[in-house]
Amino acid sequence: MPALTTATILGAWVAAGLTLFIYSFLYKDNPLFKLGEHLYVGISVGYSVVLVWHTVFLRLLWEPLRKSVSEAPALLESYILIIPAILGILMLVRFIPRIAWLSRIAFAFVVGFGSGVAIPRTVSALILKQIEDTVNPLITMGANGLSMGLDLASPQSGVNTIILLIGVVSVLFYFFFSVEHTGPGMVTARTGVYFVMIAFGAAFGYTVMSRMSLLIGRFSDLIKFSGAEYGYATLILLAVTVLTLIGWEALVRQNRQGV
Amino acid sequence: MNVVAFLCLLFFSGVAVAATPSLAPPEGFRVLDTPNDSGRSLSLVWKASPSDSKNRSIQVWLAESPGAAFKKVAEFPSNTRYVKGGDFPWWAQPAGKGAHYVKLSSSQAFPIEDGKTYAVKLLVREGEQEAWSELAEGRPAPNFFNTAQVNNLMFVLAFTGVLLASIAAARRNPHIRLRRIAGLDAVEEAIGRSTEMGRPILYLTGAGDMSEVPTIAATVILGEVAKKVAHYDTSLKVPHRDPIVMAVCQEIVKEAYVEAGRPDAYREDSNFFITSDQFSYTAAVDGIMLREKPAANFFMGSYFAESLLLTETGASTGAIQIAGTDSDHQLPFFVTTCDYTLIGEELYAASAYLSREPVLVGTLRGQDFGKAFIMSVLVLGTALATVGVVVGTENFNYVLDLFKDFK
Amino acid sequence: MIFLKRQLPLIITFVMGVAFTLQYYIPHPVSEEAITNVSKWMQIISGFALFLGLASLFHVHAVKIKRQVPGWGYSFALYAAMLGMIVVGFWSHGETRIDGAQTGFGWLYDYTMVPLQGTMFSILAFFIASAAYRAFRARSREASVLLASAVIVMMGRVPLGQFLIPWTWDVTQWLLNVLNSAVRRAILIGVSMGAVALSLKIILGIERSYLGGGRDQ
Amino acid sequence: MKEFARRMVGIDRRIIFLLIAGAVLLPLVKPFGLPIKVSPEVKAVYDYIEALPERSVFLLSFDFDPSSKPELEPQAVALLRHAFRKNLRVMGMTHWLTGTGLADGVFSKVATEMGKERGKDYVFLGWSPGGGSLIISMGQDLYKAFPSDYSKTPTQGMPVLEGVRNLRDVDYMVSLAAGSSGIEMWYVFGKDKYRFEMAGGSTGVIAPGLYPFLRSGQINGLIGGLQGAAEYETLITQKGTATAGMDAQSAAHFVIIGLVLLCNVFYFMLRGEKGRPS
Repeated sequence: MPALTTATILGAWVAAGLTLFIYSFLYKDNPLFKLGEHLYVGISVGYSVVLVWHTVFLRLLWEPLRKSVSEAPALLESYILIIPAILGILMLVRFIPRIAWLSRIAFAFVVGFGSGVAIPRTVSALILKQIEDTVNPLITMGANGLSMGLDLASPQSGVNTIILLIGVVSVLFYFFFSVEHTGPGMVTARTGVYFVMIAFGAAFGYTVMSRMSLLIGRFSDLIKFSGAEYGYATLILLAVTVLTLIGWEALVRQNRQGV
Repeated sequence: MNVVAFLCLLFFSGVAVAATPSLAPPEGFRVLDTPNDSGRSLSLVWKASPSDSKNRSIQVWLAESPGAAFKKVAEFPSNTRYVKGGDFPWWAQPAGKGAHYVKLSSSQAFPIEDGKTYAVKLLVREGEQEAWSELAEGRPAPNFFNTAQVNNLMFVLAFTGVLLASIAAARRNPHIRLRRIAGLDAVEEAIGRSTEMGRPILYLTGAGDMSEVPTIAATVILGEVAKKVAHYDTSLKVPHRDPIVMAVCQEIVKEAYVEAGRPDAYREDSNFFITSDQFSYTAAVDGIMLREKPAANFFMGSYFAESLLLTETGASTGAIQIAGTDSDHQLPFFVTTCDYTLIGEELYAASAYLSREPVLVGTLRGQDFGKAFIMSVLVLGTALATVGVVVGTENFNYVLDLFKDFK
Repeated sequence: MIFLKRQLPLIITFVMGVAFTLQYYIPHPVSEEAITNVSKWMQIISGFALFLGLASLFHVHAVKIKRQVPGWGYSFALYAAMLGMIVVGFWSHGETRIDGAQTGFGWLYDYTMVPLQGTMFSILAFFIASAAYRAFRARSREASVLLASAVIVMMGRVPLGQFLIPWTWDVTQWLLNVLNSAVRRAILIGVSMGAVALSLKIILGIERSYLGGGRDQ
Repeated sequence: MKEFARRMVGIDRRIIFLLIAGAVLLPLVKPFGLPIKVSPEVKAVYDYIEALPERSVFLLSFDFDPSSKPELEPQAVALLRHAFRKNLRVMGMTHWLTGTGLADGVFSKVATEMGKERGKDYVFLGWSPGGGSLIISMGQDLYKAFPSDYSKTPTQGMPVLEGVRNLRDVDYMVSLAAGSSGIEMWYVFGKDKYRFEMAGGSTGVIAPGLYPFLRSGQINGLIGGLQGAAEYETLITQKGTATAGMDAQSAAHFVIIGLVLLCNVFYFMLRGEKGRPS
């Protein structure tokens, strides 16, 4: 294994420290956590600003514009990117109260386009395609005549097709507000609710899995940084964090008594 | 001399062909402009033959005109490239089901241009034998409408009509019957209990700003809750994380007290701002729950990871908890930790139910028509498809194709 | 003026919306050309829009520092972090790696942003555990069904569960592929109809909140 | 008995925090290595890549940021290793601004490990704004959407992109998504019109919501969470961080299940009591 550079070791200390700052929230809301939280917001904003500048203004706007204009300065088409640039600037005038209304024009463009492209695509991908896959014959014609697949393990079998159909229809009915849930409606809506609860259970299990994975990821890093090659960063910083919290707690208590 | 040799050759080759089973050229070969496309493409269609097999191959030869040199552009086994059910809707079929269909697109090797007439021949080969099809011509052109997607367009237009009609109807009469929503019935009970116990009510409007639908719904429901609170003379606490939402909520609560005839009981500080930071806000609200032990907690609007921290603390203080959100990733946690939960669209429905605003009520109604339509398509469609299999007919596809997604 | 402020934006929305709804059904090259250009423009405009969000955050914390409200020190830390990141970012030409070597910008990203963002969400693992103990009660039949299904999925999705109780794997697969799919599909259809309705209302000028300032009707 | 239950329910939650920390830490330090079972939805992705001819175009979209790194980075690494092993031409990009550095890092790391060359065997296009508009733009003309790649090299004429004009020329695409601007968006604005085959890899949180798309064939495979990543690592027979984490995952799940059961035992013991809400 190659020796670690100073930058890497320093990085490990910073990363381990910030991780522990955030975890100190588990004890209670405290200044170390607040510091970590605000640093996080500041750093992400800074990162975004740099990337937006380089990608949007340089890569998408300035360079293509410069290239097209230098290649064909007489062609009107070379200047076409000025249109989105103007609309983009209009969007930002929202901050100047006197002409803030101009930004409405830019928003109208973006929102109009967004709504327009979304409608047919949503109908195609999220409505028709879903209907298409739900409407299936319950019975298949096989070599030995008509039969209904009873295999639960095969998602496309007849029995699963009918379960799917019952599920989709009853859940749709639960979110149907024009009819009171009484009589047969009650039965359908109750079925829908149980379907919903099973799906939420699955989502719940999966979310637990997800959160635990994140914890595992952070802990692996902390374990890595606690090694000798990183100068026991995690262990030392853990001690520092705990001591700081104790100190802060003492300070708060003193202040409270003083008042 | 040459003539004799030629005749001999003809004769012998004729004998040779007659001796082995002859290779039939593809039947019904046609070339058309590819339908529903942006041009620069041709479609080839011919009939399927019982002797199609993987050992017999088909080559496509293309030329810029019947007289020009032909160039091979594709080759594949003769038992491939069929039109399968579901490829095309019945109203936009270039060829019947089971026929061969090949789409030739412009490529660098052989560019195809719009408006020019191209000649195409097919060559069938099996072992040493070969047979040419008849020559067919076709002219590619771009199309102005994708007829395969006409059902999509019809759906959009019909839904627009239904939506506009429902909104218009709701403007005339905003008190259309809507079903009872169980979670809303619990609101009264929760407020009553708070009054009995002499403890405050905590109401959160979620993480969103005023441009988000769930936040708007949350403020509408707050108005209703505030009216009842004013009536019972209980205290209401609404901690905020967005200053604009706070300003809106102050107005709403004030109005609600006036409407309930208790303007004197209104307190300006029932809405207050904490901080916009997710976890600091959560910690502060948890603090309020532990200190003041509200008898009822309401969580309406959109929520992120903070939901669990809030509802867990609320559950531990023994408060009645009522939630309403469309943040589906948080819904499982609300359902397990709260007493009542308005799930997804129920939140919007609740706000329409309470506010009776024509646009909200009309939209809800319009979507209900859409849902009713889809539910019947699903049930009847499955029945038709099943009957189709039992009876062995494909005639029902004329109906079923209308609800499929084609390209 | 009123026309420019009120009607013009609505007209633009309407024209753009109808044009690009219909564009989907028109395969002609002219229509393809239009969407090629306009989608590229939208890319650029949405880049500008990102600055809107960033700028408002900038403003909120500037006010806090100026008024020295309690906790303004944290806002100051936020500012310092942001400015530091921007300066280093421009110094490194916005690149995290040049010829495989990490730049200062890349270092800050890897060792501050990645751990901070990752840790913020991993805290939830702890809160899930605590809520599992204190709040996930089978308080109704619905909640009981939910918890049962959750426990099966939690078992079926990890090797230990598959090892100890093998059937949880098959049940989990069925649950996800059939029952869960049905519910998600119904919700998807419902939500999509809501989205289409919203888009239609925006195009037709019934819903105007995106223009700022309520739904003025 | 009830007294005991009441006291147990009221214990300091920091004790539970310690319990969960222990459940995760111990297996990480001392793994027990249980076998990993492969689900059909993960196998489908593997099989599709396995069947692609050499130099096919594979697009991998990193639609996540550091907050879901532990789940999706192992998926990305495994997919890239597989794709590079099969000598595919790999294009990378991201819709999530704050994930750009992470994606670039994963790309460089795996490419170096497999001896691949930037510009010839792979290209990282970086981030670009627009979401759905960006996908439409790429579907119409890739070079207008990305005039240059992340390291500012012009994309036009790059050997890796030879013959690629737009998304129609992509043979396979996988979106690794942590939210709604991922798999669903790629289908609605991309595959719906430009007809490339695609699959998804996702965090556990959004995985259940993607099953309707899997059923209908809108995506041909789905890699869900850390378990999915571990399954993929098993398929390419190259263990990585996902497999290493699965023991801790198992332990943590069992602790949670135990806590839920305890919670309900105490709840039913206390239910009859007066004054406590049900």
